[in-house]
Amino acid sequence: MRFGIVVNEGPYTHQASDTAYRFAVAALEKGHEIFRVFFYHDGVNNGTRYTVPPQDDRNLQKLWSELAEKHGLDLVVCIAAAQRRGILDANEAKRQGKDGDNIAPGFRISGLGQLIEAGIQADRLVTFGD
Amino acid sequence: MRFGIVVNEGPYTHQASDTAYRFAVAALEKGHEIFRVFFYHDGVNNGTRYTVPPQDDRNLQKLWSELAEKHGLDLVVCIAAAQRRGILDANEAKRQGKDGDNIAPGFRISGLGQLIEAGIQADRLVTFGD
Amino acid sequence: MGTLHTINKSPFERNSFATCLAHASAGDVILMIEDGVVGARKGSSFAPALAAKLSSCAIYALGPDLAARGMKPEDVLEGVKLVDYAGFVDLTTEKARVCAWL
Amino acid sequence: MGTLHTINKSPFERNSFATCLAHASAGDVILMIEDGVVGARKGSSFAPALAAKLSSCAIYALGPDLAARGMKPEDVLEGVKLVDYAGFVDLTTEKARVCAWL
Amino acid sequence: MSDENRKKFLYINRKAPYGTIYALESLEVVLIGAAFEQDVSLAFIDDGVYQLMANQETAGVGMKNFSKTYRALGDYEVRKLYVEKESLAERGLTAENLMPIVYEDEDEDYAEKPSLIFVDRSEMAALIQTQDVILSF
Amino acid sequence: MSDENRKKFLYINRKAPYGTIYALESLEVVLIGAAFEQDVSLAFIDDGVYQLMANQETAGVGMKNFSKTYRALGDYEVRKLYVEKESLAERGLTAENLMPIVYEDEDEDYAEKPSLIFVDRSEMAALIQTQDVILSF
Repeated sequence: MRFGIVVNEGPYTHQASDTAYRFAVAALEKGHEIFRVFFYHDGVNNGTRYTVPPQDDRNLQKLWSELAEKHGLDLVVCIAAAQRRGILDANEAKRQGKDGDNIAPGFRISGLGQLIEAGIQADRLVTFGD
Repeated sequence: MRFGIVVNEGPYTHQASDTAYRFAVAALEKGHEIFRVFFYHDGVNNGTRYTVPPQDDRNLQKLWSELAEKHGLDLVVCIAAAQRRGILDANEAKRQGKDGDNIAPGFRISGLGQLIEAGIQADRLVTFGD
Repeated sequence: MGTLHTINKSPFERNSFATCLAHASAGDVILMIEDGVVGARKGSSFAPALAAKLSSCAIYALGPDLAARGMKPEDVLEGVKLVDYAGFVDLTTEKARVCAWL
Repeated sequence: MGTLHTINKSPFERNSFATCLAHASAGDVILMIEDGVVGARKGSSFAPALAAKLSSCAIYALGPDLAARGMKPEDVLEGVKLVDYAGFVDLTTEKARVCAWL
Repeated sequence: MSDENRKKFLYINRKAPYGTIYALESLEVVLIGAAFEQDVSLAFIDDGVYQLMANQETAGVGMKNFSKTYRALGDYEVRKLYVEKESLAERGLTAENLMPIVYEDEDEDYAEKPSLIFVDRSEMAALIQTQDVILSF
Repeated sequence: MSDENRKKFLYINRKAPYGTIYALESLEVVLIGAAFEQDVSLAFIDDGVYQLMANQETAGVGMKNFSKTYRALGDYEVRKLYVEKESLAERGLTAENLMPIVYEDEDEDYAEKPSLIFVDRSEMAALIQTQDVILSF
């Protein structure tokens, strides 16, 4: 089956990103396809490469980035939510006149249409949030 | 009186930062002193200069930065919470081997001891959060 | 001097408001802010619990938060007083400590 | 095929769990995850409501979340089944849609 | 777009506005989603009914008042806003406390028709069973 | 430090661990705060009592198990952990479901004494009235 996954909360603060990650791994292990993981609301905070979690804790950004690389996942950060919360890629930084960017490898910034498209294209859309 | 203010949630997602800001303005207008504003949990996300809220909405980071400049406020972002959530100043970026930083003007990164000290030094500690 | 209890959660969504009421002592002040103000509405299923607490505590709601949620002063349970942010500051100074029920 | 309802909130903290139960139709599946698993405990004040729903819906709890909160399988209300993440994935494929009660 | 390619999208709104951003960001999805010409319904359950309150005044809290956007949804072909009666009653609210929200029916000479549909809990449960995609806020 | 300069700090914990970070980050404040030699109490109310559950096993959720830290609090002079009886009962829990948490009393030949103090709701309300600073999580 083809899944769409929605992550609505940032890493660490809520368990949503952890559960979504483990759900995604389990789905891939079962041979399912993941059409897209869409990060909305505070979920956009999963996509900053500036995080430095304690050494004895999991690094959720890295886990997502590595899973994306291994399985060719499409990790999309909502642009409107990202702007409110300070997540930028190089293009956005330039467009907004910011002096740097913080998007993590494997994540891309795009519009809310990508969420609707995931709803249309996926057999099941599964939401994790607060 | 001397106030300590604790902000536990990021801007926009919860109203906590808005309410704390308006409380701080009202306290200053009444002639009270604000010993420190401490940003904990997702509250650290108030301190990134990368935010670009919609033009017709308030810019909470700017509001805090400007209030701090006008009144000499001490805006402290918790270092442990900031590391988990990707808020860095130049020193931290260097120390952690990151290629940039995103701390906003008027905010500084420091330890949790600053929260305890605010509790000790302030006549009233007021918490805003989720 | 007693305690100022702030409650920023809807009593219909979370147990925080009920816990706040259960831990406020006689002579304390309770202030509803943010989504907590929806608990101030007269005629709701929560109103009797709030009304009962009025016999032992002063209860306030933050006016700007009521207005944002489409509530007028006359929609508020009788006995609940309104304050603005300046009044919120005053309440914190009048009590010995602030306890936030999140 | 019916609906898979996921609930990730404690029934003692929020109304989400009660709302989930009230909107799950006969033949639906309810899966407790994250803090929602504390609702699975036998002997709690919430257990009667959950037990009543077992007559019309299959109810599951995510085992890893139970373990994290110090709960063993024998602590769980009779009739509630445990799944792991792979079982969670299977439940989503067996029902026509997933409704998350946040 | 043929009906076969249309999916039924249900947006479930359960949180009050302003205290958290979910109401606003839900509305942003609905507006963008309208361009995809799916079969869209909105549900207002629990504190979500506060999103529809009339007379929202946000100057005092310094936040953007987005309540007028609900009244414009008809222009985006979003015309089915299901409001749960039990949620209103529990909060001491009635239909009269909500904004009037209407759409113009192009099939009936652009007559104004109400977009708010008041349903009880069992009807809301039945509505969920008819959907393809559910987005929760 | 003289008693006059000591303030009474109460940390109120009302959330279950792991579902949100508040329990962990509350503990981090308590540990740092211990160095300031204040008069510290912790309160566990509502779902906060789950923080003290015995046998927490987090390998399956991939998160750090920080429950052992509560058992080390005695070494940091944090020895008053108030647990609300009504909160336990509502959740079908008893004191036996919680971790044993003790401290060594240096005034009594390092005898082990319990740090958990079980109080009812009215006692918890009275405790709040005696505090200088309240931090809520």
